[in-house]
Amino acid sequence: MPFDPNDIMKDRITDIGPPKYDNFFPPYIKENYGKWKYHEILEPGVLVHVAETGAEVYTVRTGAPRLMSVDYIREVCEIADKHCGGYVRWTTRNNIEFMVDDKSKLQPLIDDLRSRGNWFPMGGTGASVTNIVHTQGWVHCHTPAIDASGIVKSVMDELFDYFGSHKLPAQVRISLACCLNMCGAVHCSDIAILGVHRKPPFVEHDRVQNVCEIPLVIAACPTAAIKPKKVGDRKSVEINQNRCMFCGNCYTMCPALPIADGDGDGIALWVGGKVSNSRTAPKFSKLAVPYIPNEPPRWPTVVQTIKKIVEVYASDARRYERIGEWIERIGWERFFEKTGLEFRHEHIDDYRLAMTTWRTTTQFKF
Amino acid sequence: MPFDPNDIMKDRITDIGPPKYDNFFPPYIKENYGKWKYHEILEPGVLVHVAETGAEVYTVRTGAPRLMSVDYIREVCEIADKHCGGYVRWTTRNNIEFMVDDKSKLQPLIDDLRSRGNWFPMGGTGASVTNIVHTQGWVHCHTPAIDASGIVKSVMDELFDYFGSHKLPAQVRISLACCLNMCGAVHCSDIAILGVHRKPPFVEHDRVQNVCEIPLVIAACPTAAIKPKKVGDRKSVEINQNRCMFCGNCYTMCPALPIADGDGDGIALWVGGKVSNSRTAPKFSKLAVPYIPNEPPRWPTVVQTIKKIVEVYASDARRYERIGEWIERIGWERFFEKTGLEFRHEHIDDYRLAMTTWRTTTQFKF
Amino acid sequence: MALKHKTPMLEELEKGPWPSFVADIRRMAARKPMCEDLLGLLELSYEQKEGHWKHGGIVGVFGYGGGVIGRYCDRPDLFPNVAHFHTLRVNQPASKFYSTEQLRKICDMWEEKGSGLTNMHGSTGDMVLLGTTTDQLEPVFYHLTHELGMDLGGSGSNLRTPSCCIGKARCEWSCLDTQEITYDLTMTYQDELHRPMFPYKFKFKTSGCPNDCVAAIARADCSIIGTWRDKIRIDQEAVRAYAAGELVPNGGSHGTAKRALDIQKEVVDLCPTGCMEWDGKTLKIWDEDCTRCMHCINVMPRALRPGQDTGATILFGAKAPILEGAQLSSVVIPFMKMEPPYDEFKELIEKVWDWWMENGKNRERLGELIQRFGMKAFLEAIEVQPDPRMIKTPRYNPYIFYDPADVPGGWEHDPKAFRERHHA
Amino acid sequence: MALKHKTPMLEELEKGPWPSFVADIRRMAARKPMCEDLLGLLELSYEQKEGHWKHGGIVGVFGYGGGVIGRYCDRPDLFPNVAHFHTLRVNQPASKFYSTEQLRKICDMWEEKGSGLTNMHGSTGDMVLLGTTTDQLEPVFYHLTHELGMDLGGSGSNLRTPSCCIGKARCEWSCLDTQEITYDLTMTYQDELHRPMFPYKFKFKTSGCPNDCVAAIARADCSIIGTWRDKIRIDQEAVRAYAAGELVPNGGSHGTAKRALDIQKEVVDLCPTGCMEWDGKTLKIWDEDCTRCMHCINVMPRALRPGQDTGATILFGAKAPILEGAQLSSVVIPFMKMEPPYDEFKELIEKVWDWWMENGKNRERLGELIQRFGMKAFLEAIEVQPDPRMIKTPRYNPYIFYDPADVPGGWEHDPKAFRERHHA
Ligand code: SRM
Ligand code: SRM
Ligand code: SRM
Ligand code: SRM
Ligand code: SF4
Ligand code: SF4
Ligand code: SF4
Ligand code: SF4
Ligand code: SF4
Ligand code: SF4
Ligand code: SF4
Ligand code: SF4
Repeated sequence: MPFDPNDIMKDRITDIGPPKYDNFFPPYIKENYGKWKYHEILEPGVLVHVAETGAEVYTVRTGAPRLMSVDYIREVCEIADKHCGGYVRWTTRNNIEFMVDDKSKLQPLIDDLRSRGNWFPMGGTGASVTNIVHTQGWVHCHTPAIDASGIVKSVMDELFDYFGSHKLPAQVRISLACCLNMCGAVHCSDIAILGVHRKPPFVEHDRVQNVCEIPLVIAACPTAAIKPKKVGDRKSVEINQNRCMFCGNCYTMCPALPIADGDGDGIALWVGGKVSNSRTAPKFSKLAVPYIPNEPPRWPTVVQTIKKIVEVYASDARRYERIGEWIERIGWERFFEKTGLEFRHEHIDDYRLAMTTWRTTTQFKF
Repeated sequence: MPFDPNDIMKDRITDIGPPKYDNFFPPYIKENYGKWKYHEILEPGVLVHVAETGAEVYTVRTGAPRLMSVDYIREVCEIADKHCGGYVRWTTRNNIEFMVDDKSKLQPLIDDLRSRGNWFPMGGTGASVTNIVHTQGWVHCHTPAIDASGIVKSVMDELFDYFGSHKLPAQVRISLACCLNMCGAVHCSDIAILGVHRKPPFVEHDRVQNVCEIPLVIAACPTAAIKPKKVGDRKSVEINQNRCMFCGNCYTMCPALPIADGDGDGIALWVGGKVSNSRTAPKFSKLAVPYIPNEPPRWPTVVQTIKKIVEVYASDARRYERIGEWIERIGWERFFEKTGLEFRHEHIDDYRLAMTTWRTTTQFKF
Repeated sequence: MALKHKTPMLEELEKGPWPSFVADIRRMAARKPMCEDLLGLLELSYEQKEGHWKHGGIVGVFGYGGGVIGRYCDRPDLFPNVAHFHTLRVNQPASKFYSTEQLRKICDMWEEKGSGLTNMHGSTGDMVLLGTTTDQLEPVFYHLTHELGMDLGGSGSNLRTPSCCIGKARCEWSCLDTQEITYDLTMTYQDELHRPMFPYKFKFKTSGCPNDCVAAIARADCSIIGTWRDKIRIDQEAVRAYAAGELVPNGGSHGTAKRALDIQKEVVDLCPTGCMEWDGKTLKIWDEDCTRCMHCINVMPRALRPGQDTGATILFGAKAPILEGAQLSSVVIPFMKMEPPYDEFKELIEKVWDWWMENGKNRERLGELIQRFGMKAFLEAIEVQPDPRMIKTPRYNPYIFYDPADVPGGWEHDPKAFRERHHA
Repeated sequence: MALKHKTPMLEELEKGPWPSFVADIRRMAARKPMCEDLLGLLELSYEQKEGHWKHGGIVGVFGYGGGVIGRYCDRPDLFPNVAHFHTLRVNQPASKFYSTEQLRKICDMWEEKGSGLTNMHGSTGDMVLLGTTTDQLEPVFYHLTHELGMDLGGSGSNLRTPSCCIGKARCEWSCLDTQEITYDLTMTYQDELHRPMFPYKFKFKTSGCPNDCVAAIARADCSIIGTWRDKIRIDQEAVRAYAAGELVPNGGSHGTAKRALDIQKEVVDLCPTGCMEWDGKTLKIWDEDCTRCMHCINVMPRALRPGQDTGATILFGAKAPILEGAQLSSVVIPFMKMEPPYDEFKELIEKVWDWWMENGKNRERLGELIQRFGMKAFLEAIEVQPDPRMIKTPRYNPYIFYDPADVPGGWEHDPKAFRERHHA
């Protein structure tokens, strides 16, 4: 029964949910489910997991652009068919994992991947820079202050060597979100790239009443900067620019409050967040650089600043120390000194919990 | 020229400030000012300081009730005249320090102090419980929920042995404030005793307009619980009891809003604060027991609860660990377990910075 | 192949060792005008440093309130093929294993009915089908449900697509059946997922252990994280083998060469609770002080393993910054056994939702409501007792909202008696 | 001696080893009816568990706006001798040394003109003369200024009596002339101290080193805390003597018996920055990493001493909870040399006051104003550059108030050009 555009209710199926996960488990995964005993990384991008049954699974992890065409996926399928019995998976950070159940199948798989130009770089395991979790940017969203995929590509090109090696003191997780909505959940990353606006929205008074629900717009502003205002005989709003911190939330609620501005928008960099509970508790990322302009197509300043941070960290931190743990040990005064980043007024918090971030001790380094 | 009540401006002297401090320095203090080299505690309550010049000063510290009569001070003077060349000082925690410049003068001084019943107990040095910083209570203030001096006396009687010994892992600084104004600055003490109200003020509508400035009263409320209200033809206020957290600030501004209530008022205990920058940064005291009723004249529950905390700490903490440092090491879950104190909803913060006090990690002890 | 639009800036992104999304899109552009116009539009954004997409408007499939993000270009005059460019979020199989058969079917369908571009995967976990026109939404949905056995994921004020780490499928540390939990919740709450009924979005994420490989604690209104209540399992032989340099520390994370592990320095001294002792022969763990941070296990995977009395720590409230600032999830249930059909967990969640739906303002995430009403109100509503494991520290402000039920006479004073005792 | 009022409860407080304020007051009560009534009133409070004092009203000495706390009893019918019971705050000599001559004069005066009861001292630092009648205020003040060379301290919305630790007078660690600073500020700002002109109270406290024996960081709007910029002075011989058990660790704080100090465990491992090394012979301190916490110096006072390039860290904003919750002071000037006449410091303080007076609401402490306006506004007003030493961590929320001066075109958009680029 093919789809009938004139009767969409015909044979309609709803609420079936996703396919059950184990439909797509390779047989050796199904058999050893819950029986894994230990793992080891054999080389960057290559893992072996050994089960209590003695079974082994070899995983090759490759970096992927995330924004990918069906052609790319078909190439993935081709590889998986050839080496992996027709199964493949994606990781939580958008890498691809090709698995084989026998050591003999590993090298052919690796050779095949390496033969395909730069489409399937191996890495992302252990103390590396793995794939950058990111968002839509100028490819799809309506609120971005920056592009996503282009910046990710530029940064990964520069840090490529750290993707396919274990040279860092610990994992470095980089994320990107193109606006303060933070779909990339950049708020807990070792390094976070965040798109920021720097001009309050302007108000298109002739449109507001038609395209927006004014009470929702007013409620959307975290700092209560928006008030209703009559302009002529139209209902509109007024923005107290002094209270605006450019979050764009009002624009999300109301297209008649455009906030994007090519010259004002750009990037803020954040450092020192983490998610795992290993050693230290999960942490938020903290502001490192308040603003870098958008520099398409290769965003050189952002790229070089991140590289600098990673390199200073690599040379200064102790093994196992995530960036945030390293900074907590050496102190923020030393972080700014060692990286050469400027400490500015923007670094000092002035939002709701600001007080908890001030230094209420005489302990600091000169 | 004696004082002339009919002409108070005659020969009036103002703004002379306090006597210059060194008017009252004993000669050996003046001579060795800034030249001290090291110190040592010879026994609880007895210190020697040695100067680069070789000079020595022996200090005997005695506990004092702080609320003291001129008779008491005269007895202090008598001792100081007899042994200390007519000088004496008070510490920042209301102990008294008798100093002599020669070892031979020390024992006679100590013997004299010991001969005077329980007026001049020696101690308060090193890893002891020193004097309790406190406030006015029912002796003088208008907002207290508790007495001050009587509770201090009851607690010090019970912990007396810790005053005159060095048996604790570190200093234990106890403070008391009789209301949330916290004149005793109890917010950073190892153990803090705090007077709390638990009923919202009642409003004497017939008095408010006469004795209070209504806008100031409204502004005084931290939770914006107070609104203006007309009662008959009088201006008054209305209190949203659900928003009241019993701080008494409105009563300070307006006597027509009495808050004291013999049955509702009582004591909250706090633990783990510190002021020094030694090892760890200064810390706030955290809630240990939300409420203990007033039990004059000897406040047995408060006294025993504090004793319990001190004893568990004494037996469990490592040397140098202040109470707060100990708790941070073992975890709050263990603190409540070991002390047997009940963990209740009041312990979970719900004021402005509440979010920063929640446990945002899977790290905890079962 | 020459494209309709000049894209000199984007071409710069075809260089370099990392796989290029531009090169990939360009190869599609040869046969898909949508991709061609997308590149042109993107080049314009690169020139102007501004995005060119408008708000979504309400598009979707019939009977569902989510799963589709509407998108219109603001320069249809220049790029008519992306005038409409809606996204479908397709609920991924838990932990993202696929058969190539399934993937190829999806590709074929999407090349035919959409742009042929995807995100593998979206940040929430969905397979994202990026860009199609309004008239294709129903056909895609029909195809998904009829041919592929797939369904849409969440968007809008509903349950969002749950996701999880790989868990027991390939990880030795998983204390939970992460996939099973994810699948069960997804199936049980299909209605919540497809028909917005909440004040705002709600996310579940499940990690098998405190390493939290799906970042649940940072990104889920309800974070389910595996843990154990008994002792870490120790193989003392293997510990000694690490010390002797016979095993690769940290499973090779810091280099795959063997080297003698300095157990004191790299394990014992980094244990956050200081609950380990190593005398050169035997590793002692005082498990009652262990906070199950995973560090020692991570460093010596062949010697140490999580305990066997496993379950989950349940935390609530994580979210991104809008409105009140970002939050991490907070511990609410220190430990819960997680076994199908997860009744205890579901009862809890339903109480959470009831409270949130009753009290939450429009666009107020659960975490923000807990902030606004206080943890006490939340715990009371979900009938959970306060526990010190819920807090980092007890309150340090004295602004306590005492319960009037605990106070003799409640909130009432006797003003007359008061004024008899105290003359004004 | 039998008193007018029965005080069975208070008598319980005459028992026990700690000096009894009740026994002390009772001996005065024999000759002072004020003390007798005070005991009676206090007994009534003990019975009713409520205080019996009313608000102060405006009492004071002519020309001063502070220094006196008015107090009236709410049962003058029962206790007429404490119907008025005002307190005078007398500015103590810095660090509270006295000659007995001076003390005796004060006692005689106060026995004659007041209750004969005192607090030695008040929490702010004043000598507190507790309880007299309104008609005695001027005579007491006259006597203080004419006979005793003393003056009133602060109360109300003015500068409060500055106070300090014993500092160089008897402490080897003091990096500041704490008394001199306190005295100089007190004298320079007599007008601010006596005539309320601020939005609320303002306190200075000065400690000679980070041990902070006057609790400045917790209790002063401006906390002046001694520190040093160069290296800790080490006497290696003495370090070894501690290790060998020849010297008493921590100056005897943990027992006065000699014992071998485990320098690794008790000093090096407790150093918060891990900047020390001990090889059993020599103690190495990497001073550039030292945060001058004092721990190692406290533990080995005969081996380690603060450096010699001394000065103060200046912090602002500490206060008790009313209104916004308690605050500790925050670092604003990491290091300032402190030498008479303290011009640099006074210039700073006057800028701080100007800003606070201009912007502070009634009863808004400096710390709260900094919270409300933001640290940036404060630093700009006092012309101090941001420094990472001011913060524990940089902001973690993205709600940045960018300065329009840094943005091309400031806050202005060109709406028309925008709509040419982006069709609505
Ligand atoms: C495949 C993946 C799970 C999945 O379901 O897809 C995964 C798999 C493993 N993780 Fe993970 N982690 C994965 C995302 C994460 C994340 C989530 C994230 O980054 O968004 C985290 C939290 C990161 C953070 O804290 O910000 C994460 C924190 C860890 C940790 C803790 C690291 C630490 O010290 O903080 C470990 C333990 C370790 O590596 O020593 C770990 C360890 C592991 C192990 C060794 C578990 C095992 O025994 O199999 C796996 C191989 C690790 C490796 O690649 O070196 N995994 N791991 C994810 C791979 C992402 C990728 O493609 O790069
Ligand atoms: C006399 C006094 C200063 C004054 O101007 O009056 C003083 C005097 C000394 N203090 Fe203090 N401190 C005095 C109040 C304080 C306070 C303030 C307070 O408690 O309100 C603190 C901050 C307490 C806190 O953190 O909550 C304080 C924290 C210290 C410390 C840090 C202790 C720690 O490890 O946290 C030391 C160092 C030590 O004892 O090892 C110290 C050390 C010292 C030394 C050894 C300094 C010296 O070399 O002379 C003095 C003798 C200590 C002793 O008694 O064992 N002093 N000391 C104060 C005596 C109060 C009393 O009568 O009990
Ligand atoms: C597609 C995706 C980004 C991506 O490229 O991966 C995405 C895209 C959008 N997100 Fe998101 N969010 C996506 C995952 C997230 C995540 C991460 C997660 O779920 O783990 C977060 C942070 C975690 C959280 O939920 O707090 C996230 C936090 C937001 C927020 C801020 C919510 C908040 O409470 O702070 C908004 C704003 C809103 O809801 O209005 C938002 C809103 C949006 C909207 C719908 C834009 C809007 O304002 O209406 C974006 C549509 C983009 C587009 O045109 O396709 N998105 N969003 C992710 C969903 C794909 C998927 O289903 O797998
Ligand atoms: C006498 C004294 C307590 C004592 O027994 O030692 C005291 C007594 C009073 N304080 Fe205090 N404060 C005293 C030191 C403090 C301190 C400690 C300090 O200065 O180091 C603090 C905490 C530090 C601070 O300033 O924040 C303190 C914080 C308060 C507050 C809360 C201020 C705030 O911003 O949170 C109030 C409420 C107010 O100002 O309305 C207050 C108000 C009061 C009043 C005037 C009551 C009132 O609401 O009008 C009390 C008069 C009591 C009386 O009848 O004598 N008192 N007050 C202390 C002054 C003696 C002296 O001059 O030496
Ligand atoms: S981060 Fe902002 S701009 Fe980027 S996809 Fe999410 S909502 Fe859109
Ligand atoms: S951008 Fe954010 S802060 Fe500015 S007006 Fe809009 S909602 Fe308010
Ligand atoms: S703490 Fe409260 S009750 Fe006690 S003296 Fe201070 S203001 Fe008065
Ligand atoms: S007691 Fe405090 S919280 Fe309650 S009404 Fe008065 S000022 Fe407000
Ligand atoms: S969260 Fe734990 S169980 Fe899940 S994949 Fe990561 S390490 Fe394994
Ligand atoms: S899991 Fe963490 S806390 Fe527990 S023993 Fe290992 S390192 Fe220590
Ligand atoms: S603060 Fe420092 S200088 Fe002052 S008395 Fe205490 S230890 Fe000595
Ligand atoms: S003063 Fe503190 S930080 Fe500096 S070396 Fe000594 S212990 Fe370490």
